[in-house]
Amino acid sequence: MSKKASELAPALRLENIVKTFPGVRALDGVSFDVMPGEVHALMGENGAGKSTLMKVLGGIHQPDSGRIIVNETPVRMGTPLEAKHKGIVFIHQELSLAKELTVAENIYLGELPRKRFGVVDWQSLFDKTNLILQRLKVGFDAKTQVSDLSIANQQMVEIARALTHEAKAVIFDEPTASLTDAEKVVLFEVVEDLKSHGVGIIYISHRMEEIFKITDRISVLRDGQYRGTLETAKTTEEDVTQLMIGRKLDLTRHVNDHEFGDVALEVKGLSCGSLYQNVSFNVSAGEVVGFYGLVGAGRTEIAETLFGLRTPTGGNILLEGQEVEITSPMDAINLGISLVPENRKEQGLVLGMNCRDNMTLPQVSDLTAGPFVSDGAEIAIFDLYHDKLEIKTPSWKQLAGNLSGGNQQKIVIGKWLSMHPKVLIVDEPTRGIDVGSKSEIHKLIRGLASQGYAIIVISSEMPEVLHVSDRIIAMYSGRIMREFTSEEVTEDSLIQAISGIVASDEKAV
Amino acid sequence: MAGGITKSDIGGLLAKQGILIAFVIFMIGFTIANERFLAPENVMGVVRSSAILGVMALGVTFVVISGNLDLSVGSMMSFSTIVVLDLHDKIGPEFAIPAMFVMTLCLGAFIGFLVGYLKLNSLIVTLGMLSAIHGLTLTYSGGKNMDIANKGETWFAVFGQGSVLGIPVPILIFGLLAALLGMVLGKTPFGRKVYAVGGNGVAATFSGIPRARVVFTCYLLSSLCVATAGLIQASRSMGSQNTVGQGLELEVLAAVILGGASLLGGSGTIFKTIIGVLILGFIQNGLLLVGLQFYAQYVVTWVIIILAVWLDIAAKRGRLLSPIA
Amino acid sequence: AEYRIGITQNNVGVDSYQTTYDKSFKEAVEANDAVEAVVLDAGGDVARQIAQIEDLIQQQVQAIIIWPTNGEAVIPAVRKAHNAGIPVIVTNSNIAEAGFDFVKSFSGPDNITQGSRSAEIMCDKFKEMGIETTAQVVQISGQPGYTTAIERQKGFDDRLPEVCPDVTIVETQPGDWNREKSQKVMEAFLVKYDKIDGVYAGDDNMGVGALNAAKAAGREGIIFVGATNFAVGYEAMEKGEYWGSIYQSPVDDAKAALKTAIDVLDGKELPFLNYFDTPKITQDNMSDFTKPVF
Amino acid sequence: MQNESRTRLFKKGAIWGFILFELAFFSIAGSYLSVSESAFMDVDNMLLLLKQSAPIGIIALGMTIIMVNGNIDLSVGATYALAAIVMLDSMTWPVFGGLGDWVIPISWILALLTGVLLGAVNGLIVWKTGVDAFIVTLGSMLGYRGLVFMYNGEQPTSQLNWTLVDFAEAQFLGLHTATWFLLAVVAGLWFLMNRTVHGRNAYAIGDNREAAVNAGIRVGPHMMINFMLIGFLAALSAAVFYSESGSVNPNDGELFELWAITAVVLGGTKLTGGSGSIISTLGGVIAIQLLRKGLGYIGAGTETVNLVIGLILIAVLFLDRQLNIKAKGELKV
Ligand SMILES: Nc1ncnc2c1ncn2[C@@H]1O[C@H](COP(=O)(O)OP(=O)(O)OP(=O)(O)O)[C@@H](O)[C@H]1O
Ligand SMILES: Nc1ncnc2c1ncn2[C@@H]1O[C@H](COP(=O)(O)OP(=O)(O)OP(=O)(O)O)[C@@H](O)[C@H]1O
Ligand SMILES: [Mg+2]
Ligand SMILES: [Mg+2]
Repeated sequence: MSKKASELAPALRLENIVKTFPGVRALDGVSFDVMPGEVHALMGENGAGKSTLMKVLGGIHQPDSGRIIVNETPVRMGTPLEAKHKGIVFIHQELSLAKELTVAENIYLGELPRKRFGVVDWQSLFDKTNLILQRLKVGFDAKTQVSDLSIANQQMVEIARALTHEAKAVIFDEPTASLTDAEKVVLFEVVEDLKSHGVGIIYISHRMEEIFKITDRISVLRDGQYRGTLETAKTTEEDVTQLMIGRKLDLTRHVNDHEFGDVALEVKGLSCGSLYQNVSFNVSAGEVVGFYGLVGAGRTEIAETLFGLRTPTGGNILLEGQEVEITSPMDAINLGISLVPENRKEQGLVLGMNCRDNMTLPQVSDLTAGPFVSDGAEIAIFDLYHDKLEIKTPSWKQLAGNLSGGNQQKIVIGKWLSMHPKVLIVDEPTRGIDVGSKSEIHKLIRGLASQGYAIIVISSEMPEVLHVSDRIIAMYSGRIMREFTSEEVTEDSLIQAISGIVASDEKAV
Repeated sequence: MAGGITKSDIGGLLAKQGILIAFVIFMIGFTIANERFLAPENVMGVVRSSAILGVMALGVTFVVISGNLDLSVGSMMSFSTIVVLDLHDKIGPEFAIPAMFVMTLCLGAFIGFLVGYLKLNSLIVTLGMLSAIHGLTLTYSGGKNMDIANKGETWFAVFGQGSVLGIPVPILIFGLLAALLGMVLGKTPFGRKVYAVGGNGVAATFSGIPRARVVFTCYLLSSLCVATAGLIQASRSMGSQNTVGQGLELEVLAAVILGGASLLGGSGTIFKTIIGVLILGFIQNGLLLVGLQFYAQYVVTWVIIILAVWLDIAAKRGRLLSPIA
Repeated sequence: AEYRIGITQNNVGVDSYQTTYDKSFKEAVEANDAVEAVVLDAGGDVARQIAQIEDLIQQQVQAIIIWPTNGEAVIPAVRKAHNAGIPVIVTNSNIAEAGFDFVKSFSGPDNITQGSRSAEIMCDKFKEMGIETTAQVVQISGQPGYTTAIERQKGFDDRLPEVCPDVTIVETQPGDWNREKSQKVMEAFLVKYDKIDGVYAGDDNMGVGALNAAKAAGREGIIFVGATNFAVGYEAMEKGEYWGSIYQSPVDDAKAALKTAIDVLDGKELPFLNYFDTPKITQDNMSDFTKPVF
Repeated sequence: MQNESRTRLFKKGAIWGFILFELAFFSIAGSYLSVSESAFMDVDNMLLLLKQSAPIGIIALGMTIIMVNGNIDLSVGATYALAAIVMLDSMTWPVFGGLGDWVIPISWILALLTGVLLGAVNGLIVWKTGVDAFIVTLGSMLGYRGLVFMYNGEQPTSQLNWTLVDFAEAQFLGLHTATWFLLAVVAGLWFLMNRTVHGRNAYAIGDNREAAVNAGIRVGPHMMINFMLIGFLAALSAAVFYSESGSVNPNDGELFELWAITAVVLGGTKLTGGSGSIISTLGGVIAIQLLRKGLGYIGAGTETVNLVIGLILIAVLFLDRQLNIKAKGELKV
C-alpha cells in the first residue's frame, strides 16, 4: 500500500481520557495517538499525568471516561493481560521485576510457555529468551537470577520484554534513567528495530537530547491536560519546554559568581572494602563539587559513608579541619552533614506519612513545646519550603505517596534544607524529574552555594554536572580518576575519565 | 446535594471512624436484645475484666505500629504474675513489685535487642520467646501454682480488687496508662519516630532516626505494659497457674487489629486500640447475656474483624471490592 | 537397674497437681534401685503423646505408664504397645472402654465415687442450711473429653438427685482444669443467674477460680464444693469461704502408678482397677488432714 | 556469580547441616544421659521420625506455598480440627449406614472437601476484600475454631474404626502410611512449585506483586488456589492422623499454625514471600521433630524443652541472618 503516513490509521488512539484519583484529577480529557512505525514522545512536568495515561492504556487503571481505539475499533483494557493480548507492551518507569526468578521467567512473566497440564516448557522458554538476549547484546544468559544483575542490566531485562510480542505498540516509560551510554545505544537500536517492523512506540523521557534523537512527534501534557503535538524535526527544545511549563529555561553552563570560604569537608584516603578505594577530595564552603561516573562507580557508597551508613575500612574524614568519626546518620546530622538519597521512595520518604511530617522528620525531636511536638513550628517549616520549592500539593496533610515523583523529591530536598547543613550531599537530585523542576533545583543548589553551603552533587547526567558544579570529580570503578575545574572540563575528557581511560602523562588523583 | 452530605463525605467518615461506628451499632444492638447490657454494673464489669487485655494491647500497639509483632506477651504475662506472687511472700510486696518489673523489662529488652539491634524477624523471635519464657516460668516456679499465703493481710490486693472513688483500680490503671501512652504515641517526637520506623524503616534511618533504638523502646514499653497486666492479674486472683496468660497474645493482637492498626506498620492509634479492646469485651459479654455459648463469640469476632478491617480499607480505596485481578 | 519403665504424662506444668505428680514420680523412681524411667510430657497434645508412646515402644522399655491426653485417641497407640508385648498401665485418668483389652491395669482415683461424694458433701450442707428443697447449683467441669472430668461429672450428676432430689443443677460448663477459665465461666454464671446456692467444681483449682469471681461480684453465701483438694482450696476452707472437697494426693497417685507398673512387671496378680482412697474433706473435718503440698 | 550461587547453595544446605548436628549431638549426649538401650540413630527410630513429622509436616509444606505466594495462613490448626471432626463424625451418619467400611473413603473425601472449602473461604476473602492474609486468617482461626466447638460442644468426637486404624498403622516398604503421604505431598508440591506455571506465578506474585499484576498475572485466582491447597493439605494431615487415633478434641491442632510457620522459616523461606523451597521446609519439619524427640531421649524436662526450642529457633534465625549479611552489602539500615 502506498498511502502517505498521514492517511494511515493510527496503531492506537486514546480519546478524551479522564482519570481521577481521590483529590487529584490526573487526566483531564487527554487525546493521543501513535502511528505504526512512529516514535511518539510523551512529555510533561512531573505529575503531568504521563505514567497515568500509559497505565490507562496498559489496562492497569480504568479511565473514568473516554475511549481507547485499536485498529479503528474501540476496546476495553480491563486488565494488563487484555492490553497485552491487544498488542500493547509496557516497559515500566519503576523496575517491575521478580528478582528471585530467572531472567527468562521475568521476560515471559505472565505468559510462560506451557506444555500439557500447565507444566512449564523450560526448553522453549530458555531458547526464546536467549534469542532476545542476543539481540540486546547483553552479557548474561536466560538462567541468571535477576537479583544477581546490576540495576542497568535489570533495566535491560525490562526492555527485553518489548521484543517478546507481536506488539502493535510499545510503551517505554523513562527507560534510560539508570542506563549507561553503551546500553542506551543498544536501547535506541531496539527502538529503531521495532520501528522498522511497523510498531508504534510511545517514549516517555525527561531527557531532551534523547527525545530529539529518536522521536518523530512530541505530545505534551500539562496538569493532566493535553497541550498539543509537535513534529520533532520542525521544533526546538525551547518550544517544547515552553509548551510544558509555559516559560523559557536557562540551560547554560554555570559561571562562578562568588568567593569560596574555608574547606568544609576533607576526605583523605577513604576506602570501603571493594566498593571504593583511596578516595581523597575536599569541598569548601560555598562550593559545589560534582561527582560524575557510571552507575556502579561507587559514588553513592561514598555519600553513604559520609552520612554514617557505611563503616569505612580506611582513611579519615575531616570537618572544618577537625577529624571526625561518623558512625550513624545521627552523628552526621549533628555534625551538619545532610544526604538527599538516590532513591526517594525507598530511602527518602515514608510514603504513608503526610508531607509535613516527612519534611520535619530529622528534627522532630527539636520541634517541641514541652514534651510534645509543636504543630505550629512544624507547619511553619513546611510552609516555608512549600513556597520556596513550589511544591504542588493541596495541603500538608496529603500523604507523600500520593505526590508525583518530582514533588516527592522536593519534599526530600526541603527536609534537608530545613536542617541548614554545612555540607549538603545530593545524590541524583533530578532523577526522573521534569525540566522545569530540574532547573529550579539547579538554581536552588547554586543559591545554596552562594549562601555558603558546601555541596556535593552526585549525578549520572553530564549536562547537570556541568551546569551546577564548580569542580567535577570523575570516578571509575571505585576510584577517583581525575578532578576538573569548571573552566578546564570538556565533555570528551570527562567521558574518557569515567570510562577508565587516562592519558599516560596525566596522573590519577 | 440535600443536606450537603456527599457520598465521599460518608466514605471519609467511615474510613476515619468506621470502628467507632461499628462499636456504637453493636452497643445499640445488644442493648435492645438485653436490657441488662447497659446497666452500670455490667458495663463496669466488662471494662474491668477487659483491663488486663487492654493494658497489654496498649504496649502491643506500639510494637505493631513500629512494624513488628509481639506474640510473647501472653507467656510473658504468666511470667510476671508468677514472679510477683512468689516474691510477695519472700520479700514483701513493696520489693516484689519493682523486682518483677525489672525482670519483665529485662525480657522485653532482650526481645527488643533481638528485633531492634540484631534485626531478626519479630514474628519468629516472639514465637520463640513465647515458648522460651514459658520454659523460664516453669523453671522458676517448678511448675507449681503460686499463691499468696496470707491473702487477708496484704495491701497487694489493691491493684486488682481495690477501687478509688467507686472506680475499680484496674480500670483506673488502664485509663491512666492509656492516656499516658496515647500522648506519647500521638504527641511526642518519640511517637512520630515510631510511625516513621514502621512506615518505612529505611527512610527513617536515612532521616537520622535510630531505628534500632526505637524498636527496642517499643518492646520495652510492651513489656512494661505486660508487667502491669501481670500485676493486676496477680492482685486480682492472689494466686495463679503457670499458664494464666496462655493464648492472650492472639486476643491482644485481635484487639489491636480490630482497632485498625496495620500489621505492615505505620498506622494505628491508642484510642482505636481501646475501642478494639472494648469491642472484644462487649461482644463476649453481650453474647453471653443473650444466652450464647462462649464459642459463639469466636465466630462473631471473626466476622467483625474481617468486616471492620475490610470497611476500613474499602473506604480508603474508595471501592468495596479489592482491585486484585 | 532391673526394670526400665516409660511414662508419658498429660501436661506437666499446667497446674500444681500434674507438676507435683511429675516430681513425685521422679523421686519415687530415684528412691527405687530396681527401676529406671524415661519420663515424658505430652504437653496436652495428643499427637505428641502418640509419638511418645511410639518412641517408648521403639526404645524397648519394659512397661509404659500413660496419663492420657484424650481417653479415646490413644487407644490405637496403646494397642501398638500391647502388640509389641509391652504392658501398659494407665494412670490418673482412664482410657475409654474400647481400649481396656490392651491395658494391664489402671491406677488412680475412683472418679465416679469422687463425684458422688462431692454431691453428698453439698447435699449435707444444704440440709444443714435447710435449703435442700430450693437450692440451685451450677457445675464447672474439667476438660471435655478427659475421662476424669466425664466421670466426676457423671458421679455428681447421678448422685445428687438421689440424696437431694429437689436441688436443681441449672447449668454445667467446662473450666478446663484452669483457674482463670473457671473464673470467667463463673463470672458469666453470676451475670446470668440471680440465685446460685452451690457451685460444684471438678477440682479445687477451678473451685477457687469460681470463688474469686463470686467474691469480686460481692455474692455471698454460696456453697463451694470441689475435688482434688489443692492447697488454695484448703486455705479457703480454713477461712470459711469454701465448704468442702475430696482429698487426693498427687504423691499417692504417682507412687501408686509406679508401684502398679512394678507389680505388673513382677508378675503379680492385680485387679484391673487399682483405686487409692480419696476421702471427703470439709470445714468440719479438715483438721484430720495435712495441708496439701501443691 | 559463581560465588552467589555458592552462597545460595550453602544457605539451602544450612538446615540439613543443622539436622546432622542434632543427630550427632543427641547420639553423643544420649550415650551419657539416656536410659534407653537403643541408639538414637537407629533406623527404626529415624523411620518413626518421618512418620511423626507427618501431621505438622504436611501442613508446613502447604504453608510454604502460601508464604512463597506472599501470604500466611493462621487458620490451618482449626481447619485441621474441623476436617477431623467431619471425617470421624461422617462415619456414623445414617445415610452411609449400609456401606460398611466403604464409608471410609467417603469420610476421607468429605474431610478433604471441608478443608478445600475452608481454604476457599479464606482465599476468597483475601482476594475480594484485599484484607491482608494475616488478618483474614487470624480471624478465621477464631471463626473456624468456633465452628469446631459448635459442632459437638466441648465434647470430643470419636469414632474408632479398626480397619482404618490398621490402614493408618500399616507399613509398606518399611515406611508408615503417614510417611508415604508426607513424601507424596513433598513430591507433588515440589513439582507444582518448580515445574508448573501456577507454581512459578506464585513465586512471582510473592516476589513482586505489582510486577506480576503488570505482567497480567491474575493474582487473585492463584492465591485462591493456594489457599484451597493448604486447606486440602490441613485436611489431609487430619485425615491421616485421625485415621490412626480415632478421636478429636475440639482444641486439637491449636498452635499447629505456629509450628508449621516455624518449620517453614527454619527451612529458609522468606516471610515476605518470593523465595522458599519445599525440600528445605521438609528439612525444617524434621529439624523440629528431631529436637523434640532428642530432648525426650536425653530426658529433658518440660521446662527445658520449652526453653530450648524457643532459643534454638531464635539462634537459627540469627545464624541465617549472619549468612545473609555476608551475601549482601553492609549498608547499615
Ligand atoms: N494511585 C494514585 N493515587 C492517587 N494519585 C495518583 C496515583 N497515581 C498518580 N497519582 C497522581 O496523578 C498525577 C499524575 O501522576 P503521574 O505519575 O502520571 O505523573 P508523571 O507525569 O508520570 O510524572 P513523573 O514524570 O514524575 O513520573 C500526580 O498528581 C500523582 O500524584
Ligand atoms: N556488577 C554489579 N552487580 C550487582 N549489583 C551492582 C553491580 N554494580 C552496581 N551494583 C549495584 O548498583 C547500585 C548502584 O551502584 P553505585 O551506587 O556504586 O553506583 P553510583 O556510582 O552511586 O551510581 P549511581 O548513583 O548512578 O547509581 C549499587 O547499590 C550496587 O549494589
Ligand atoms: Mg511517571
Ligand atoms: Mg548511586
